[in-house]
Amino acid sequence: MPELFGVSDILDVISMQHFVQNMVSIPLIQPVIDFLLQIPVLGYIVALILWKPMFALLIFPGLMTLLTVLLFIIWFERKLTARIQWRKGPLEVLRWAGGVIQALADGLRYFFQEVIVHRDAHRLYFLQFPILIFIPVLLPLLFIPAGTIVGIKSPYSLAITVAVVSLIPVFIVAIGWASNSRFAYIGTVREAFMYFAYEIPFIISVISMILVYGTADMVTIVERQAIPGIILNPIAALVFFITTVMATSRLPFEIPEADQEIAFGPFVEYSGIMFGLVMTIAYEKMYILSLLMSILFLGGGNGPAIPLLGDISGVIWLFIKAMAVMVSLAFLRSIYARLRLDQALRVSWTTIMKISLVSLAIGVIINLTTVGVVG
Amino acid sequence: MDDSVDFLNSGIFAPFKKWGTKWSLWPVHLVTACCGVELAHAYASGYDGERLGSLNYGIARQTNLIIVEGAITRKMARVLKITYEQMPEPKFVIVMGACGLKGGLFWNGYHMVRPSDVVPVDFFVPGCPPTPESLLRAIRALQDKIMSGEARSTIEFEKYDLSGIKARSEQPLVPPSPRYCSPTPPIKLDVPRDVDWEFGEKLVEEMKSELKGLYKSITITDKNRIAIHVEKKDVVTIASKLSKKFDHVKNVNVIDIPHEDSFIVEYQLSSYSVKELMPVIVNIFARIPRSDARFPSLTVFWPSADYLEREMYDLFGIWFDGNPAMGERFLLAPDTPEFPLRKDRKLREEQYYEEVKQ
Amino acid sequence: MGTQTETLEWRVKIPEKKIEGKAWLNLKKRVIDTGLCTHCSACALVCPVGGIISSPNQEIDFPEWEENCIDCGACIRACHRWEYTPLYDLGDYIDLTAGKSKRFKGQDGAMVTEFMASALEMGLIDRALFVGRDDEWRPVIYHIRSVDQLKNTRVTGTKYSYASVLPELKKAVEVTKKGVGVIGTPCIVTGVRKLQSEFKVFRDKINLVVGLFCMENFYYYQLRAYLEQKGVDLKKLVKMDITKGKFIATMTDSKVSFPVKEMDEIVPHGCESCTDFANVLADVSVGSVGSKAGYSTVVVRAEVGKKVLDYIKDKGYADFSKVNPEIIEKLTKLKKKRIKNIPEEYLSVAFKEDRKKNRENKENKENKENKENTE
Amino acid sequence: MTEREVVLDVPVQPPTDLFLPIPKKFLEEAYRGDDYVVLVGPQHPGSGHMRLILRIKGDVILEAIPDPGYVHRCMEKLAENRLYIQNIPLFERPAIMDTGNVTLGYVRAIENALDVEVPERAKYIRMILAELSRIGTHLYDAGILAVFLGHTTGFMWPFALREPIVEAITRISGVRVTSSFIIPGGVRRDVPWKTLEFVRKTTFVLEKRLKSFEKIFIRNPTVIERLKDVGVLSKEEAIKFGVVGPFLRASGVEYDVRAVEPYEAYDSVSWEIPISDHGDSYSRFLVRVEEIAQSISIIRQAVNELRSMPEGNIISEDILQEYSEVASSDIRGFFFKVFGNLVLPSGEFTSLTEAARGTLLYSIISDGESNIPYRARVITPGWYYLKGFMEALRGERLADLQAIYGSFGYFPPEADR
Amino acid sequence: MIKIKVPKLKMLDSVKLHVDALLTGAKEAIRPGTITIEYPRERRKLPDNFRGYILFSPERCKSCWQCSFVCPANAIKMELASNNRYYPSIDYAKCIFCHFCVDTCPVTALRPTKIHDVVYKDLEEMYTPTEGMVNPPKIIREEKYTVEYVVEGRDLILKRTREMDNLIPEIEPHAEVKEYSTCFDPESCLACGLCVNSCPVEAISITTVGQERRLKIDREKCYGCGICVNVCPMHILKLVKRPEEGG
Repeated sequence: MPELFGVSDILDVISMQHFVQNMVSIPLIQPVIDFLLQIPVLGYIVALILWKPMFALLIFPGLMTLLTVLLFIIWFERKLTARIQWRKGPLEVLRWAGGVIQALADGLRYFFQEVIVHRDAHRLYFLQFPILIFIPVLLPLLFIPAGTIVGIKSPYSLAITVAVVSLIPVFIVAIGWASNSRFAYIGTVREAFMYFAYEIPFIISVISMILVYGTADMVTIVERQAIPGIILNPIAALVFFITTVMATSRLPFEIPEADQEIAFGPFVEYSGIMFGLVMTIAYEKMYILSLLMSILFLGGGNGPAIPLLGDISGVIWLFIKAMAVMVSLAFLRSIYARLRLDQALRVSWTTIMKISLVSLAIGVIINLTTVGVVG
Repeated sequence: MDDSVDFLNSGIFAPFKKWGTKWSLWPVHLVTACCGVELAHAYASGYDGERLGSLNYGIARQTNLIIVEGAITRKMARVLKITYEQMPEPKFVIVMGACGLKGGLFWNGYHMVRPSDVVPVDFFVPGCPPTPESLLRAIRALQDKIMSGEARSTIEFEKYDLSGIKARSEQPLVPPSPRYCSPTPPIKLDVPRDVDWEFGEKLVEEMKSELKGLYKSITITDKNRIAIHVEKKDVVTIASKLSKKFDHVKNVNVIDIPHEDSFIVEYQLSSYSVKELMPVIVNIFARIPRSDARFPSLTVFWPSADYLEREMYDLFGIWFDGNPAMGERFLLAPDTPEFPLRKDRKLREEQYYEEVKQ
Repeated sequence: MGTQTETLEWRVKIPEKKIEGKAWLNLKKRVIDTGLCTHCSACALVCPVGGIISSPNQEIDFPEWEENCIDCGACIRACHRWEYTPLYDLGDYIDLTAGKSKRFKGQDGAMVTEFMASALEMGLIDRALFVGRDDEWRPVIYHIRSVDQLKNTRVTGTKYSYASVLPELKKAVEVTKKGVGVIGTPCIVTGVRKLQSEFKVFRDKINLVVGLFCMENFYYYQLRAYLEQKGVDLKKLVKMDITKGKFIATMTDSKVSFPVKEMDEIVPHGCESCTDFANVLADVSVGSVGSKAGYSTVVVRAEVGKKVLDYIKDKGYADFSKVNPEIIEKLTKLKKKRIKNIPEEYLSVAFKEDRKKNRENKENKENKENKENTE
Repeated sequence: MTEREVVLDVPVQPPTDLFLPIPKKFLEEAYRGDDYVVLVGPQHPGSGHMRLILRIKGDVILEAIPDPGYVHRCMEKLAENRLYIQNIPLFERPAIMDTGNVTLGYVRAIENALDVEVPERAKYIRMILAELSRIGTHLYDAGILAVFLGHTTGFMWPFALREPIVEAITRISGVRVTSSFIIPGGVRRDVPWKTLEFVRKTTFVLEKRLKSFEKIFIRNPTVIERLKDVGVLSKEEAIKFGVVGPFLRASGVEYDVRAVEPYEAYDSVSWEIPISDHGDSYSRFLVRVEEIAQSISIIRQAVNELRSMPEGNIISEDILQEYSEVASSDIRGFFFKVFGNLVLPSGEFTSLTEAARGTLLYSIISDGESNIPYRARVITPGWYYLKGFMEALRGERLADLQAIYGSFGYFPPEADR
Repeated sequence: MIKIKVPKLKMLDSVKLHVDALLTGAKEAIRPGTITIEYPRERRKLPDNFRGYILFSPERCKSCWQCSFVCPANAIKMELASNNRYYPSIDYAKCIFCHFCVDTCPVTALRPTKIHDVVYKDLEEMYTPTEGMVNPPKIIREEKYTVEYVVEGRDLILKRTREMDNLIPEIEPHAEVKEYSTCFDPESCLACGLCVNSCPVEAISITTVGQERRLKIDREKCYGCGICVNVCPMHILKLVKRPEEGG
């Protein structure tokens, strides 16, 4: 008979000792942490923050890095494309730092700009969906492990992430429907087309990696990656990369939000902070998928341990690999033109589907032959 | 716009609001006229408007600045008004180019509107087209206006008193305008010109034999230019004969001669398929009375004349029988005066001196 | 323009004014108010500030003459009624025939149009001034430069209303290279001769003056009101004619005729004091009187007229016939009686002396006849 | 004749009715056949300053009706109220990036009327200015095509390449874009040798950077994918609908006014006409890329010719008459005295020029006495191939509208005049 | 005639083209050919014949009205100054900077400058009266560097120098032709005095003696602006070149 989860258990779970057992250990500033723990109230908070799951949630793959990454990647993308296009990119905002806080300026402007809800939009949904969409976008952060720091350790973490990530297009379609404008309709229909086109190869490549590692638990995947996944099954990595490009609708597959043709697709009617939120979804999705890619293929979190930092070294390695993937995604923006919808569908349904099947085959072969070695 | 600036400077968040809007003035993609070339230079690699945080963005909803590039016609004024209304609240307008200020070169055009009458404007940039540097100066001035709350022009003139120069005893008379327009001029399109062009003579002989009796006169007006004066009733037959060799229309033109109470309608044909006829332009023209301005449409022989005919209907009021789109406006806005190119529609005259208001 | 002396100093004689005040006031008091003004509008031509307006709908007037008139006296020099020397009788002439043009159709023989067209062809003139009419028979002046332009514009047919030909003549004189031809009633021809005597540029540039026989002319607005009262619809009017003492107005559907005497009440003062019927000063005088129907009487008075007539003859543009001068003599006598309408003090000094001389030798002749009769 | 002065009734209120130049029963017909009617309006990131009324079934465009006139600046009416010389800046405004060719047409019409022979040096300077503006216009159109395909680098690089061209035009004429440098009889200023040397060097800069532009945009697989076999105009269709310029040559007709009726010094300079007979958007674009290479070689040959010529004598004697020895190398001080009272002989004078986007026709009708034209008719290339552009859209996909629009390089201010 | 062939895209070619595009992008990312002029902080070095704002020197001006006649946009209006002379005033809201007026001015009274980046806050301020056009206007200049386009070898280099570009170039006066006005047909003169009243330098004088008016043109004073030639209603005046130094 499973013992009931009584009141004492709850008290036990939120007690300080519980946090201390599973705390992030950073040798470099360990004495400071010990001193802080002594202070009654502050100590409890520090302990809570440094408690691995909360740390994963708040600091690394969670809120803090998400915001800084958002701020950084938008700036870096505009800076990189500018550099390729022989110009300077955002600069005067903070001249000595090369205009790093440009995205902050844009965000502030959007925050204080009037939010227009036009006459025949479904007012309620029009305003709620951009906020609701954060659920499928932020949920996967719980399951992504950075070395030992992970929000929720569960054997099905990869499956849950993929399932939640594939929920995002549904919300985008809902946003397009809510804004009830002709361009939004065309945008949503294109989003739906693209969604089917890239979702299947995406899931096939994830399955092939599950086959390669034999488990769907990201923590064990990372541990089993003595040889990084990209070498084991490079084709799956290629498919994963191409489908991430299609998922985050970046050039050459920027079809739903083709602002030259249908004026920014489903998000055309948004203004002010609503537009700010909607614009960041694509970047957050890119962040999630690049974290996923670095875990599946680049052996997220494991690399030569930096002695002084202890647990944080895994965080740093995962961050570097994720950044590498995001930079290469940003790099494509200045190289490619936009494909037509039917061309993109033809490419994904034919070539990418075939490649993903090949990668599945490789996954199966590896699974059967080398279950011992990798296990 | 004043209440935009007041909104930004009010409340406890004023510094954030001002700083955010200052460094992210996104102009909407509202291409209005030919100054767009210099706007593109200001936002391309040469001067890179993005350095100042200003990104050329496609949709009115997400931007807070309109850069009116150049001339606003009556038709475009509606679009400018709609775009301005679509934009969220703190919004600014910069007008660039002389055509947008007081009409520049087209100040007395019948189709022109001043942007400052349509939308409240923050800054005016002279020049035709203004250099990208003056456009970026306008964005800097707008940024200063947002931060400081009141607008200042970026130029000051210092007075110079002219009394030092030798004066004239009393006020001189004003000389007349240099323009001379002869009162009732004779308009002749087929003024013969002796030019050595033997291929032309051969072609004219050929035409004379082929179009026996259909034309009033065929003259060579210049090298590679032949003018055929015809009656309105024979135009269709001549067109069918000529359309075998000449396969496209280069010009459909109408000349209004009010004092001889007639319109001259002329079609200039040329040929791509016949090699040596390529440089030749044959000009068929006919006189029609001003009272009933009807003319047979030749789109059935040359589809390339379709839009040219519609334009001539729009500007002169010549009804081309057979052209499907007659009766509708093509180039002009619905409220432009009727058939503006006729000679009796007068434009505002040039004015060379300031009236002295004693 | 030929060999001209380029001088830096020159003198100009100005006429002495009869009363105090500006030149225009003199002209108004002495010519216009006393009814001598024949609306030839020479003053409107020569006024440097262009203040004098000569429209067919009202008397010659200078609206704000107090400020605008610069008292230059040019209008007095140009006015042939300032020192009025009445002209009468048929005057001397070289040739008297009747002609009917083959090329043109006009009031009668259309010889006026024929003369101008041939002069254009000969190259004697490069521009001719015609009085055409718009669809309400309002007189409009046309600058005709070529024969086929003549065919396109409606210029033929007498208009019986004042037309301000001279201001247009000035525009033509400024621009012409070979010379200008002008058509006009006796008062206009006398005006041109007066301008030629005063200003050299008119002597050089006006090569051919064709005169019309004229009993009286009317102001357009008075003629129109009168005709409408008589039931003539100007829009449908085709031709107006005065023959054998009757005024005939032929319209498209009907004809109205009434004796000319009735029109006396709208005859302007200028014509009441005008005695010159046969256009004494013109190079060629043309009229319908004295030749059979469809022919125009042609009185060639100057060498240049003879040249054009010979050109017409050898080119065969017109066929000719006889003229009986008695009818013309009768009409000139009839018009000569109007001398009594001219107030005595406005007659020119020269005219008074030679009138005294005529009276003396007439008395001597009568004395001689009495003496012969008495012997 | 009613002398009614034109008065404008502003300010403009937001319109309540939607004015569309479409036949009466167009809408009912479309809705009966359950098609969409889509307005790609003047304020649309992918349409430039005109409205396109598209009748689409699903994703395929059945019919495209243009609604031009948003930038109609009544040029022909204004030209009838201005001196001949004042019309030069006016007729330059339709396509200010093509400043050399556009003014060249009008000025040649006047010279043809006055029978004026232009000195040799002025001919070469004019040709250099014309070819510089041709390259500038082709780069402008490539930039716009790239923006419509979503290729931001393809937009930024051509405008970066336009900077040295615009610098060259500034050094020659004194202003960046609208030079109004060509006047009847020659050019306004003499071009010193230092500037000519800069122009020649600019061609090398262009060539070097165009190589990398070719790799990143012209030969870019996604661009080829988007442009190949899209908006095909066969040779007969191109001639029938009156397409002109590079878009006609892309459909296989070998017609270039510079070769057919050589003006200025085009017959003493060797260059080739690029032709392609596919007639699709990609060949229209490739023809213009090849024309840039040809223009670069023309400029180099012209600079070599100018090197051996003495400076000065850039305005012809026939037009200067008594001011010849004073103003033949520098018009300053005698501009109005010489050109203020130009009177063209009576008659009609038509001149054809090969502007960057196609044949440009000027036809001036003068009455022989007044110093203002009686009627000045200008037809720009945009107005010629608008019909061909609309016909090319028929049967294509909605997303290709921008690709075809960009491949035609349609510039509404030039088309509406 | 060059025949343009459209490439047929087989699988291998498109992969090669993909690689080319990516390599070009990467090369530019590492060593970019940046040609941006950071305007508020740097200004572009413009050639001396640049057509910018126009300066006016009233002592040279002969009020011959030619600049106002030639302006295509009717931006120059002659303004009556306190000393009863007409001087040009430019309305920069209409001016298209074509500098026809600078080329027309016979006495180089209008001089071009290199000032061009100016912005106004309302339309009325753009009308610059004559007094405002004489001294060079003060504009906001934030730049520390001047950038010049220089081509070295085969590539474009932006040469940055620290000094501020001088915006008022020295213009040496161009050649002038001395002319004076004479009358070639004195018998047609109306003696109306219009030429006397419109001559800016009062070179023609008129005196009435009894029934006779004497007109005299002072050859030294007359500058040959041609206003009297246009004003004379009988068109009897003409400009003639001064023989001695007009060579």
